[in-house]
Amino acid sequence: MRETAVTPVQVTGTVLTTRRVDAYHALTVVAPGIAERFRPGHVVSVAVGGPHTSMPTRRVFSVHDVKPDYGGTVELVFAVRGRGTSWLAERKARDSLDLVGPLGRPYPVPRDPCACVLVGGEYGSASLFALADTLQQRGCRVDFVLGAASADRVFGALRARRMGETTTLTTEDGSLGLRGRVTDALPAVIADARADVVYACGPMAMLRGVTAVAVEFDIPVQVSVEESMACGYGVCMTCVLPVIGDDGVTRMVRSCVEGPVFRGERVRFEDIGTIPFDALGAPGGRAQEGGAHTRNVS
Amino acid sequence: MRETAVTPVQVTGTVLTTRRVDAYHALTVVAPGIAERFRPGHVVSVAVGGPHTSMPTRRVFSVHDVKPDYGGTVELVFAVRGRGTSWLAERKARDSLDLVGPLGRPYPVPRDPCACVLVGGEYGSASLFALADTLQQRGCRVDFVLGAASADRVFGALRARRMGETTTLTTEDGSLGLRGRVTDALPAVIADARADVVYACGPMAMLRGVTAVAVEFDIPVQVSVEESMACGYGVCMTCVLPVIGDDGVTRMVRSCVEGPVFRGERVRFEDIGTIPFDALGAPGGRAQEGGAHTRNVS
Amino acid sequence: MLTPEMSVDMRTYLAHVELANPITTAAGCAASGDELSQFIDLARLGAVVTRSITMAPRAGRPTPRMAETPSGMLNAVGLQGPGVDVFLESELPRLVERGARAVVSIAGGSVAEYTALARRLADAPGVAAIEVNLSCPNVEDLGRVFARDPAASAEVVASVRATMRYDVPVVAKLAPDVADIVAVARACVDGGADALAMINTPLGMSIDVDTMRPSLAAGTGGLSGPAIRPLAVRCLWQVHAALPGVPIVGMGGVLTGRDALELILAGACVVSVGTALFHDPYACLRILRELEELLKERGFERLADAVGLAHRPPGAGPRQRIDLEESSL
Amino acid sequence: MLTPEMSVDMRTYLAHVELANPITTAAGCAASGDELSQFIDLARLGAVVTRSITMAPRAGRPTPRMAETPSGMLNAVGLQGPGVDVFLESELPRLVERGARAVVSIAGGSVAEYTALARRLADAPGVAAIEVNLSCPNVEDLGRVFARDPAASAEVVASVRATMRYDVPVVAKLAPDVADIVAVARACVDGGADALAMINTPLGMSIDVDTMRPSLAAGTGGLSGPAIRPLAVRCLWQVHAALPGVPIVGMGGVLTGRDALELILAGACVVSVGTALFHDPYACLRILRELEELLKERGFERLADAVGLAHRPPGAGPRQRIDLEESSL
Ligand SMILES: Cc1cc2nc3c(=O)[nH]c(=O)nc-3n(C[C@H](O)[C@H](O)[C@H](O)COP(=O)(O)OP(=O)(O)OC[C@H]3O[C@@H](n4cnc5c(N)ncnc54)[C@H](O)[C@@H]3O)c2cc1C
Ligand SMILES: Cc1cc2nc3c(=O)[nH]c(=O)nc-3n(C[C@H](O)[C@H](O)[C@H](O)COP(=O)(O)OP(=O)(O)OC[C@H]3O[C@@H](n4cnc5c(N)ncnc54)[C@H](O)[C@@H]3O)c2cc1C
Ligand SMILES: Cc1cc2nc3c(=O)[nH]c(=O)nc-3n(C[C@H](O)[C@H](O)[C@H](O)COP(=O)(O)O)c2cc1C
Ligand SMILES: Cc1cc2nc3c(=O)[nH]c(=O)nc-3n(C[C@H](O)[C@H](O)[C@H](O)COP(=O)(O)O)c2cc1C
Ligand code: FES
Ligand code: FES
Repeated sequence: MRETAVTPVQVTGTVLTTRRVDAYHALTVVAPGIAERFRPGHVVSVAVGGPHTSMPTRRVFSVHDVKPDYGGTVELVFAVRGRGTSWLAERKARDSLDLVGPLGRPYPVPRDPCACVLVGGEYGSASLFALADTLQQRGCRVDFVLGAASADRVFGALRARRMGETTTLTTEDGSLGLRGRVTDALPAVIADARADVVYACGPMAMLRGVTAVAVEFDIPVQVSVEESMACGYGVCMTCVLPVIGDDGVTRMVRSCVEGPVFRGERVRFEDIGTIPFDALGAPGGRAQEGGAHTRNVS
Repeated sequence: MRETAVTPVQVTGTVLTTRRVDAYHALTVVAPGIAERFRPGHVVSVAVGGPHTSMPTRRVFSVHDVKPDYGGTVELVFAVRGRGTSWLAERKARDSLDLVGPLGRPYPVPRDPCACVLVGGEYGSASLFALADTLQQRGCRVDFVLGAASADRVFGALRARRMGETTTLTTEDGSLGLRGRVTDALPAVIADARADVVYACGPMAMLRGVTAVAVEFDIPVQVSVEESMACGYGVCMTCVLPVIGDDGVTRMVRSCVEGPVFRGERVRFEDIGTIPFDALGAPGGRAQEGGAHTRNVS
Repeated sequence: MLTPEMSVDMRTYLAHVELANPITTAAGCAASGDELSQFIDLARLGAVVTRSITMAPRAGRPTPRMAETPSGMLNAVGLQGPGVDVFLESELPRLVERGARAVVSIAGGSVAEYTALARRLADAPGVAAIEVNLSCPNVEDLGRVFARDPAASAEVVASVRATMRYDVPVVAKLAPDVADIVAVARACVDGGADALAMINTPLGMSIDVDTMRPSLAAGTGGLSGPAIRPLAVRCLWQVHAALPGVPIVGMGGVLTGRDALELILAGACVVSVGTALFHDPYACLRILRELEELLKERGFERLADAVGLAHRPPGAGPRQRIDLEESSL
Repeated sequence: MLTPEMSVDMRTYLAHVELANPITTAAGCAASGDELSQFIDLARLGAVVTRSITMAPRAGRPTPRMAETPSGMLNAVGLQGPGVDVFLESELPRLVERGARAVVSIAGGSVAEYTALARRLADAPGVAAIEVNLSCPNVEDLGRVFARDPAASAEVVASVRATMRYDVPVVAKLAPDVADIVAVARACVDGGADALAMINTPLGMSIDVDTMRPSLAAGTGGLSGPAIRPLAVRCLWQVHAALPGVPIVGMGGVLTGRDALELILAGACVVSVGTALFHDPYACLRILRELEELLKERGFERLADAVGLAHRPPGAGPRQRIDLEESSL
């Protein structure tokens, strides 16, 4: 597997099209500098609220698609959650949008052809199609497992059916595909496809479950995590989670620059939202024994 | 002269049309409740910035025109000054706009026909045409004196020429009409028209000058003042200026509810921006002698 | 649990005084009450908190008195008002006539002046509670603001408490620009305050980069509006944690029902609405409606059950202990 | 007066250290510097202020560490950083290599720890100045934050000053949530601070009305961004008025050149940019450009002439005297 670091750029893009896709909104934005540097798994960070915004932090979204039109466009697919995404949902064609990207560590791609299972939860599927494209160009077999709470929240089922060797859909309410979660369906898909690697993007609980399944099968798994972010390019230090390094040491690493894609078994899912006692620099931990900080309050 | 108090309403109006008029922007908004209650001199208070705005205070504008279309529309004419007016200038047809109005004390209108000179500075002229209309319907003679820094900032010259018995224009740079200020031209207009009353709307310095001229001629003058406002409907207490009451006592009165139209000679123009020592409740003043407040700091 | 048709019991108590609901105007943000009653029925509010009444009429500060700041505003109105005589003759009776519950805010420059005000109000009919605005300079202490000095605050509160009728609660209103809000709160409660109100406006300033002078004639002014809500929530949280039995009137940047709920979860049992009234004359009733809706959605039968709820010990889950005195880092 | 082609002399002095221009990153808002240098040339900044360096590596606080608030944000990053060893081995040399002037921020839990940091930094090449982050809990005083205690602040500053090389200015960074910022500023200057920096983030909080829990894992967090600019301007104004000879690094909500100019007119000779960097990675250089343009428009030949200019005595005109200790009313 290989990966390349790219330099992000800031682009004031123009919204080309907007559309609704079931429960989601999709925005296509002209942003050549970002499109040309894009690799599957990259994200962009968007300023919201316009001039004199009351929202000083940025919002981060996976890039769903890039197209060569107008020098290069990127498409975002998003759910309305809070103030920033409601503002985004009101954007119209010709509005301008401040994007920074591409950001983060993209999905590493295998050097040689192999069988890949791509697992998406909710809008997490959005980042998988560009990946599938790349994998297929390299001769890989691609199988999809897409899930969500309900049918209207499963993103990209049609495209998955077109692209994938097989496509398995799951919904928690049973309104589409199998009733249940992606992790219920995953073992069979891995077995049937004789999968060599799993890629997953979706809610943290799903990534944890997918990682457990892959570990069970003893195959590598790459997960794209979602942590709350304020900048997306590494300066705010708010998007950290505990990840075990090559040296076996757990560090609080930024998911925007060191991630969002990590090897699943390296992410300490059960410890997210804490500072594990054995993490580098944890309060009371070894590294701090010599220091004066004995409480976790400063 | 008579006046009537009306109850203001809040209306989420829809922008019908937007246009540029020289240096100004004009917005026509469907707001039946306001249009039907409107009298010349009334103002409206506008919320700016949309949902999640960073601008919590309202902006106040004179109503330029009301029309019966769509149940009633109001038109505002405004100059871009700061953040709120730049936002307003970006509104497009079909956007919605939160208006409260009609607000304030309108221009009192004479019971019997008489000769009226209407003096407008910059966008201040906007409020004069509805007044002229009413006056003419009552058989009054109307003469206009409109001025501004430069030609593109003189608002409504054409309409004044159509409506007025005479129309005199002044610009400080001489780019339109007489070079100079409205107060330079006013004495001659009053004399020629044998004016019985003067109405004026414009910058404070202009109102002061117009009042001086009217006092000189010993005729009543009604001025519409502009003080910085946060609400427009009397609750924030930020828009005060020193005005002499019928009892001869100076009070700090709110220009949004007691005004914006005042009898010119009652406004203590030279003391605006201060608390005159003889104002009711002034620090150290008589009214406070019994109290413990000896400094103007609480 | 509630069925959709049921309504939430919105009653709340300011000490022993029952209010029909928790939403009130904030002191100094509703002029005499007449202005808002053009838009809403004041009797539908939990209470109307009056502007801060002073002994003598006050002309207030010179203009400009107001500057907008990001998500906030600065004001230096300077307690413009008619003085206690006119207030008792005309403003208070009009509020009572309109069926409003009146919480009367008072302001003075010395303990004696606060006490004199309390004496004038002691027998006035229709005073549901007294709110003591402690953000006034103490003329006997070089103009140091009472609210920044626990002992001076306590002295004012004790004297007002001793003077007012026993059945009229005395609410001490605190300012956030102190190093330790809990110390001031505790001093006021020890001095006899039946309840606390917070936050008054922290001192701020803005400079007009065109005139290159302060925007306000007074130089500094009080900062209000959504910008200060995080400070209000923090003060409420700290004080409610330290003094869980003391009723708190919360305020600071409440624009919506969600904002009111945030303050309630932090510990407020009454929520005052200030700057939002300049943006929306219907704000109080809209917020009340939104709040009731949010409580209903969350399955509350009574507002009272939500007060301070965010303090409950974290259940199973990866949350850490929350310290009270903390740095911001 | 300037002709349109002339450029403004943007040089400024942090004590005796000359900076090419007044715009710097704010402590803790530019990670190691590497991240921003993808977007801008760090050598073009007045200086890079590092994150607050601690003796040992620190993992910081648990997540969620961030909550957006109206025109602001709360953070509880908790000084996550590599510790002084790694800082000296790799972060500082990389800044120097990039041609950046490095102002090193330090944080400790005791006077001894600050002093130990100063000792480690005393001989490090490329330290243009030391910024002492006083918003840390003092483990020897029940976790009371140094910046809220003038004496404790002065002690830290004195010890750092005594330890650092004489030619490296020591800047004391103050927090606004105190009753009297001038008292803390004065204590620091008396303790030997060559300059002051303000404001660090006031303590705030937000509660998620859906989970009905604090939004941050740490409960409280520091409030930053445009929301706090009026507090920053007021602090700068008060301190510059009281100590006009002391250079001040101003910060708090600077997003544009106009905001930077506002702080400069209030008394700052250096302006740090924090939260704006999360919104716009080019913020520092954009603000610098806008500031220069505004100064030019106003006819300034030198930035230095604008510093504190809003304090000049009002000329003829109806302005009132501006008091320094004032209530917000
Ligand atoms: C790597 C990554 C990829 C993502 N891709 C997508 C996508 O393709 N489609 C999509 O709909 N959403 C995606 N998200 C989630 C998206 O960023 C949030 O839904 C969005 O930021 C919420 O903003 P808001 O203004 O609606 O909510 P608010 O709650 O108002 O946001 C407040 C602040 O919190 C941050 N925040 C809140 N929730 C999240 C979250 N879940 N993740 C990150 N930051 C958050 C925001 O950035 C903002 O700074 C992704 C998140 C990450 C980290
Ligand atoms: C009675 C009255 C009638 C007016 N009629 C018109 C009109 O017809 N056309 C027009 O262009 N302008 C009019 N104005 C002025 C207009 O209100 C201001 O230009 C506008 O509020 C500036 O807003 P801003 O967001 O651009 O500026 P900002 O400086 O961002 O405004 C900040 C705050 O200050 C207040 N403010 C700033 N300047 C003024 C001002 N001059 N008057 C009142 N409040 C101010 C705003 O209401 C806002 O609360 C009128 C003002 C008054 C008082
Ligand atoms: C214009 C204005 C006037 C105020 N006058 C008073 C007052 O007279 N007495 C008082 O205790 N508080 C006064 N306050 C403070 C408010 O009551 C309230 O504590 C503060 O504004 C925070 O709430 P908000 O953000 O909802 O406005 C005033 C606030 C404003 C904005
Ligand atoms: C995420 C974040 C981390 C910060 N870390 C530090 C720090 O390590 N040391 C410090 O002195 N200040 C720190 N600060 C405070 C800033 O340096 C600055 O004083 C404050 O944010 C106000 O400026 P702003 O509004 O431009 O952000 C931090 C602020 C933020 C938002
Ligand atoms: S989002 Fe800012 S460092 Fe990751
Ligand atoms: S503008 Fe608020 S009282 Fe006049």
